[in-house]
Amino acid sequence: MLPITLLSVFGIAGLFLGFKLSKPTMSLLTVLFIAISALVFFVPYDFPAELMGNMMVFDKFGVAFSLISLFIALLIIPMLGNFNEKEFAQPAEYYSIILFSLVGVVMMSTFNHVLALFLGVEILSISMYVLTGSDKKNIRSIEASLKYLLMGSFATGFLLFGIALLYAATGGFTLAGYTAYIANNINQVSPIFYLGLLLLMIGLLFKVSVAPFHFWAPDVYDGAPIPFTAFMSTVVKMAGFAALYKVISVSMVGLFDFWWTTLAICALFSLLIGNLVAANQTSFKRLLAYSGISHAGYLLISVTTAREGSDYDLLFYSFSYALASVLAFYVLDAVAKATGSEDLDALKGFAKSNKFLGFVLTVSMLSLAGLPLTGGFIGKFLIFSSAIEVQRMAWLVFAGIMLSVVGAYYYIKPVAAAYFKEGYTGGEVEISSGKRFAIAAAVMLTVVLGILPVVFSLFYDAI
Amino acid sequence: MSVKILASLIPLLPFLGFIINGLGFRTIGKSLAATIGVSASVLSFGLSVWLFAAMTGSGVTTQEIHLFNWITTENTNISFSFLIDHLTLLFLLVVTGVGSLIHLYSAGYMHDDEGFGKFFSFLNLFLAAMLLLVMGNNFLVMFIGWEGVGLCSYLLIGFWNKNTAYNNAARKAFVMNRIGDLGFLLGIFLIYITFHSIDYNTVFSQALAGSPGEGVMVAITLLLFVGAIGKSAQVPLYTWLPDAMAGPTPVSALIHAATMVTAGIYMVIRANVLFSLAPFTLEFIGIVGLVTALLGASIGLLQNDIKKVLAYSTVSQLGYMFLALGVGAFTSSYFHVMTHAFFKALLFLGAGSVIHGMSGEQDIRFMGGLKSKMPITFITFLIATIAIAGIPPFSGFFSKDEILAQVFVHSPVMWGLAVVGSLMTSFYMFRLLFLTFFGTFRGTHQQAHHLHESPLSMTLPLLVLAVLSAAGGLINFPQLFGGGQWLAHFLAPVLGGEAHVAHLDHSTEWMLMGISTVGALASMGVAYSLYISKKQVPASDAVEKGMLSRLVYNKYYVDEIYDTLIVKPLSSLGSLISEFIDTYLVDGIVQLAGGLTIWVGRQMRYLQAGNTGFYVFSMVLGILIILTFNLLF
Amino acid sequence: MTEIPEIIRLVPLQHFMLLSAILFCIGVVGVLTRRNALIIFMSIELMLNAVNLMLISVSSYHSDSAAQVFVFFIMAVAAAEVAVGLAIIVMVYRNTRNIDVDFLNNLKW
Amino acid sequence: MNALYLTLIPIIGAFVIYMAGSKNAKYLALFFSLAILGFGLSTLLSFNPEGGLQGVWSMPWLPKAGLYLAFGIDGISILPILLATLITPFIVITTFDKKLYREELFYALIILAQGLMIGSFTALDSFLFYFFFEASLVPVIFISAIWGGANRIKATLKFFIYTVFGSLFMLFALIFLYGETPGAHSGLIADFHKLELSSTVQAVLFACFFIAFAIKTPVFPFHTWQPDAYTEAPATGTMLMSGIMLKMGLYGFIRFLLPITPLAVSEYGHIAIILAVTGIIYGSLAAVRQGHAKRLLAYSSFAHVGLIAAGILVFSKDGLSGSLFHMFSHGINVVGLFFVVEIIASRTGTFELDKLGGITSQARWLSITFVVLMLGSVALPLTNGFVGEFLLLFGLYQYNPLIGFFAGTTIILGAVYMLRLFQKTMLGNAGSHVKNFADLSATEKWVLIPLAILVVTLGVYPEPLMKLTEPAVKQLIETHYLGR
Amino acid sequence: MAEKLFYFLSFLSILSALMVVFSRNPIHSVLYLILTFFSLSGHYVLLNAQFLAVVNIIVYAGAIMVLFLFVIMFLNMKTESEKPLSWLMKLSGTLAGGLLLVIFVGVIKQADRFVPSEVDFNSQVGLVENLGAVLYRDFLVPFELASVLFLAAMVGAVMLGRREVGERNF
Repeated sequence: MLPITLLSVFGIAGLFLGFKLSKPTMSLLTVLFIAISALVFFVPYDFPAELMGNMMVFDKFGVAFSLISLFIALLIIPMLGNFNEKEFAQPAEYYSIILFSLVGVVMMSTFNHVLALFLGVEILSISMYVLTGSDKKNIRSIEASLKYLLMGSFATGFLLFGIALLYAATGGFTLAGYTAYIANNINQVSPIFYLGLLLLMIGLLFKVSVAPFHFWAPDVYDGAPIPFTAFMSTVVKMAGFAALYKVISVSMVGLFDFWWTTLAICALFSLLIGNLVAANQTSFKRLLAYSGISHAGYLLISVTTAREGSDYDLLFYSFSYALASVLAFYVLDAVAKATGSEDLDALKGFAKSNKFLGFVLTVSMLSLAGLPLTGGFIGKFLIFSSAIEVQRMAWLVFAGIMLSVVGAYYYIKPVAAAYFKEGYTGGEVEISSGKRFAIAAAVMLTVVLGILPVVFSLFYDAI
Repeated sequence: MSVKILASLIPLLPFLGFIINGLGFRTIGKSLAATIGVSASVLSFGLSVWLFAAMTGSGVTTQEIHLFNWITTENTNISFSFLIDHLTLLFLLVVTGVGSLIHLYSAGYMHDDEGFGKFFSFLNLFLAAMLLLVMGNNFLVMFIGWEGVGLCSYLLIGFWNKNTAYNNAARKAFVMNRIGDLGFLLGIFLIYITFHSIDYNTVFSQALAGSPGEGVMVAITLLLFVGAIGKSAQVPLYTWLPDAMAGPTPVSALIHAATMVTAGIYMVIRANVLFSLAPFTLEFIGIVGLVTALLGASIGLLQNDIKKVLAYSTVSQLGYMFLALGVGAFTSSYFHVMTHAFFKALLFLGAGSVIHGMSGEQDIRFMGGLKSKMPITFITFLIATIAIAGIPPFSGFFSKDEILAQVFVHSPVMWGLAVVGSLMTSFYMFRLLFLTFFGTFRGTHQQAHHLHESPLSMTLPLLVLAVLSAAGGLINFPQLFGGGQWLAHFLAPVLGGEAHVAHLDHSTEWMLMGISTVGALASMGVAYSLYISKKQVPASDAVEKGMLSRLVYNKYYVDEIYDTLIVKPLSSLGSLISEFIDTYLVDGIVQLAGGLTIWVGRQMRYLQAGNTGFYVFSMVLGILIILTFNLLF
Repeated sequence: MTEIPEIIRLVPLQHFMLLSAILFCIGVVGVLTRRNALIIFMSIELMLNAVNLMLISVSSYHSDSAAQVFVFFIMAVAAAEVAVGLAIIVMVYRNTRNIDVDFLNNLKW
Repeated sequence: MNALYLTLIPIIGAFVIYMAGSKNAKYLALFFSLAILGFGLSTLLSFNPEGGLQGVWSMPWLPKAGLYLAFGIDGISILPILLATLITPFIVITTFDKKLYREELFYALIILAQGLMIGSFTALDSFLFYFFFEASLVPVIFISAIWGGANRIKATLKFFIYTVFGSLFMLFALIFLYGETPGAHSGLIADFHKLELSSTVQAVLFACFFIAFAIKTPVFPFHTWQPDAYTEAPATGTMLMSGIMLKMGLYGFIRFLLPITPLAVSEYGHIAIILAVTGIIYGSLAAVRQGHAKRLLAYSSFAHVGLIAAGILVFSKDGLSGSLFHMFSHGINVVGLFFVVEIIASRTGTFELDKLGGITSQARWLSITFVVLMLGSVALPLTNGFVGEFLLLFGLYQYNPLIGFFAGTTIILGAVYMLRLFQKTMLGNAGSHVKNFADLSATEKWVLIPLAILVVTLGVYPEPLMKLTEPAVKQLIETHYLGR
Repeated sequence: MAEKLFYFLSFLSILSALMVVFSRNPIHSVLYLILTFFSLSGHYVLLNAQFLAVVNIIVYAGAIMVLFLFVIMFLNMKTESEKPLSWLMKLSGTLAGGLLLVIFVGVIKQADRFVPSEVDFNSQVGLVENLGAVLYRDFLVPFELASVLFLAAMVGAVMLGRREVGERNF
């Protein structure tokens, strides 16, 4: 609870400080704010339960998810540097909105009462609508914002209708209530409950851009300014999965037989669409967007598995995916700045004049492709090795593994362009020290997660 | 020094010669290279003689020398060991003896060649490999030598490697040999599987003790014989041998007449126990041998290249040897191997001497009247011709006659055919002799001017070989003439399988001898009348020939048939694979799979048309499907 | 404690739920068949109101106040969403002079 | 510990080389490769063939999941490890005469590739194996795609995608097996070996493993990446791929396929063997008419490894011993031959056989070494090639004489295409591109002469190497072979 | 009586909701939507949720819809501004919505009829007093956090809605 409070306060404070402070200072300050809020998780202080009203539970899962989300957000903050240079940019607002949206993230990761979920989703979504459209002179950004808004609120409608139906069936809003209802009526679950569950699930699937509810994602990711795309495809997605996992895999696990096929098929479709369409992209940014859909598919496999330890798998995978994505977006940001293009062709020969970023790109792509030496591989391993325990999901595991080959194909394309081809038009890209720090941290972590994944379980055990 | 070391030195010395000359090529002077090469072979000849003397003196018939384990796995153990017995000793003597002479000859013959040192090194390597072949105590060591001599044959045929035709000939020889080698290798596998060993002693004693069944024996021996077919140039794998004449003449003499090509015979004699247990194979060998003998001889009738004639003659003579093997006359076969080694080496060296004198000319149509210019060559060549024609009292008569006698016992029909072959032999050899040495010189003026007798290093071996060719028959002098058949007795311990050879009564034997001798003389007469009396010279290639003679002149078109039936189809298959099947079919499927995946992705991509209405509609559609699916089913 | 209101006794809860479902679906149809961003947005508001109706009716039948507070939050959120949404629509209009969603398809494939 | 050092030192070395800059890169690379070779030799000296698994080092990797960072050496892996340590110094030296773009990266990648490849041989945990199996692709890909020929990117990508595609099958199989292990699960290969799986499951796993390793090796019809990749890669990349990398596939057959799915091997092994043998003939025939020297060698390598794969799948002592030995000798021969071809191409500027010829009279040392390597490749007795091929063919012949015969045609066809290669490049009249051909330089001699000596030495006296593998092969067969 | 009122209000709300969707003129849509809200407020009153009925009027009909109206008038939207959709899309859209409704109806009809028991029924839950107590006790945290939402929305709306240099007002 304390981190949420702090984030809100810092957000407000940021708005005011924005009048006085320069852009780099704001950036640094925001990093500091987020870091403090994250550290506060470790302060052994609990709000009185009666004040909490059972809205949120700061359990291991929620705290871990919140922490890594905050950490990823921390890594993304320096990326705003380029965007902040636009003449209409309002850095203080961006930072504050990000801080506010992080409140939503923490709420989604730790909710117990679906109202907290709903509020969290909305805080996050509304912030994202705004941030997506923040490149105000760019028609693509605006279009993305509108599409996101319309489809997002449409999905929210389904989410709410689901919640309402669940309420009609169970008379409550808490996850514990749902679990209890299932336990008490295991043989005569009301059809209304089923319907509500499905609609709630659909609402959340939309938020995490799982096929067939993924249509918004490529366009929105494509249109949004790069740092916010990075934010959306990592932090927002992670929060969505945390919520989905809590709702479906934890509280509804008694109805596993009911929902697993749906999720499995959605996962399959995400993998298919994400991978196959990404393979046809010429724009690096859009490629990353589709790759996000395919990773949603992998994460959904973990959600569907719903076994003991799946939470850890989910966490690990999201973290490694987010790290790699952030790196990819950093590279994209640099290339876009240098060449003015977000296409794959803009990357041609990029690594020759930008050795560091070339290396970063390689690490990131390898991790996203799930090749060894990187966290992406361990993440995939964890997910698949859990999923294989559920015998009937073997086909999904097989499909997931096999579709990685398509992933390998399109992830290697940027690397191949950067290293093996000629024709880079931009010069050497200046990387500010903040960015350098963030990138270095993410690279290190990606590699460390790949080679010594023990580190992550140490972190997890420490919470 | 122990026998082990000395025996090992026999192949090792030439091998060292090979290393020294091979690595020092172009840095070692010619005389030194010759010294090294010749002395290596002479030394190993000396050692062989010593070994021969030591073993016959002490009465030891066999001696095994274990050197080291070569290939060992959990259930296979193949050692690198030597077996010295009487058969080996005889081959050692022939190989090193003839080999030394030819080394000596080469020192003169190759003197002006820039690859002099290389030549000696290869020659030494050949000697080493050939010695390994005959010294091994198991089939695989024989196989080492077997392939080793094949390699040397390749290297030496293509010795003048700027000439593409020579290179092709070399390649052809190696590849054809390899076809046989595969059979040999498979035979070795089958032997191993049957007897769990490939040591001669173990295999033979087991085969004698309890035969594993005739079928298996036939299979083993047929496979081994395939190896022999390749190495010893029998039908159908004989075509490489005439082409092999591309190599320098000493090579033809040593490898393609005296030693390497007889390796097949050595192998059959060595494995006589196995072959005797497979009568079918023996019959088959006999037929193959007979066919080869006739085919080779008939082609030889009309060839004009001095070396080609000799080459076909070799093919034909090898056929006789196999014929002998086929009727179970292993001693006779070996006897012929030995005499053939003498007189055929002599013929080749003589031919080499002629070619040397003629500055490289090999076509007998452009020779003639050389007997006065090259007397030593002429006389030795004459001796060899008489020997090969089977006219008494030279060695060829005895060895060939023994074979014919044994064949007669086996089957008079085969004998009849064999005699026909022998008549042809006599004819083409005398044709060769007459065209080359008699009459008037038909070459260019320049050649005539240059014509000379060869140097001593070349004529000395000729003389030695002439003596051997003349007197070689003594070694197995038939009982008929009061001889003791020393060779037969000497080889008896080795030939476990020859027990059944029948003996003819003397009158039949006399008759057979008479027929073949008279026939040979008659053929000589025909040749004399044609080429001396009528002074005919074979027509030039441009002249139209009768169908039969054209067929024979073009070697029955066997090369062309092989080319169209085997080489061309395989090589077009190769082109087809590498240019079409691999890129378009096999890889096509791969590319198609990849392409299809991408294509599907591209189609899916069109769903993402940027149309919010459609997006929302798809979402609702998705919801509908999920709801229907979950709530109805 | 107190008397059950007439409507709760007479009208089955299902009818309220049906009404709510009907309104919700009308909202969905509106989203699906209209291309004016504002009207789509209004349809979405309609859907939210359907949810509100559902929650309130169930809440009243169960005499549980939590859902009504929930509705309160939904209204608040809806208001916030509308504020942002209208800002975005205005921004779109400023840049394109059009708020037809089909008109906007720069982002595709 | 040795196993760990062997894996780790090159990886560290690669970083050192990269950091040290391009000036001393080649010498540092040579230093490291020699150091590893020394280390490999000392490992060899201390290796006890009867001692089973040795030099073990392990620590938990993913403790909860039962994965270990476990390294060790046994009789199966000792030869591939030795090969990797032995070949790399030569590969490094081959480039000494050249001026390369970004040398520090180049040499770092070579040494890194070596480390990762050794890692795949020393890994005792299946996922660690997979890890190295995939990771070793990365440096090789980079070497090929940065320093390669004109079509390098396309060929390299194809290679990459194809291999990854294959190894994903393996990943599936490994994950499945992992799920089958009792209790808290374990990824150790040894634990996989203990599993008793039903025949259907084995069949599926067999298919997965076979595809994975067949692509890596490659076995017909999964080979089509190979000619392109070998041709387009720089010589160094080709050597790494053909010399060491493809051994990972063969090693995988022995390590995974045979012991884990013995039932399926006895049931479906013949299909795989027939494919492999088809590949021998197919590859040989394709090589026979090949006009591009490197492509010819690529097909030849494909044919040879087909034989090795077939020999492995026979699952007999002869086949396995032979395959392990032949893996070793194939590595030596193929590296040597590719280097020879590279030398010729770098001096004449072409790989086209029709434009070459007549080199032998100008380059004696090249001729000698080329002949020796060629003889090793055509498996002439007393060269290293023969020992392996003999055992492999023997194993195949015992399996089925007809298959043995078809596999045996490699003896004939091998001679056909290798002699053609030799003749077209070295013999005859000087080709259009052959002018003033310089004989081997000192550094080139340092590569080719030792390799040639190895070819002969191993052929004459293979026993020490055979002894290394014998107990392990015996143990493998006795524990897992089920007859057919 | 209450029953009839319910059905009347239901009819009214459905009709006006349909009109929202089918009106060509956006202003009509807005007005019909307001009508829908009013009828829904009527339902709320019937259900004893007077507080929410009032809030609904104030927030929705009063604030939100007026905002809509303003925007429409600012943008000066004409009826024709919307390109008519193809009948196919319209049909399929309607069909999809109809199918969705069928599923909902099917599910809801299957549900057991709920009859509140006389014993623990509380008609006072919808009153402001009661709600206030719940809101500030159980829902305190979300209540406070809703302010974050508002703040974010406000900042965002201002940020996006602000006219940049060189941009037109509307």
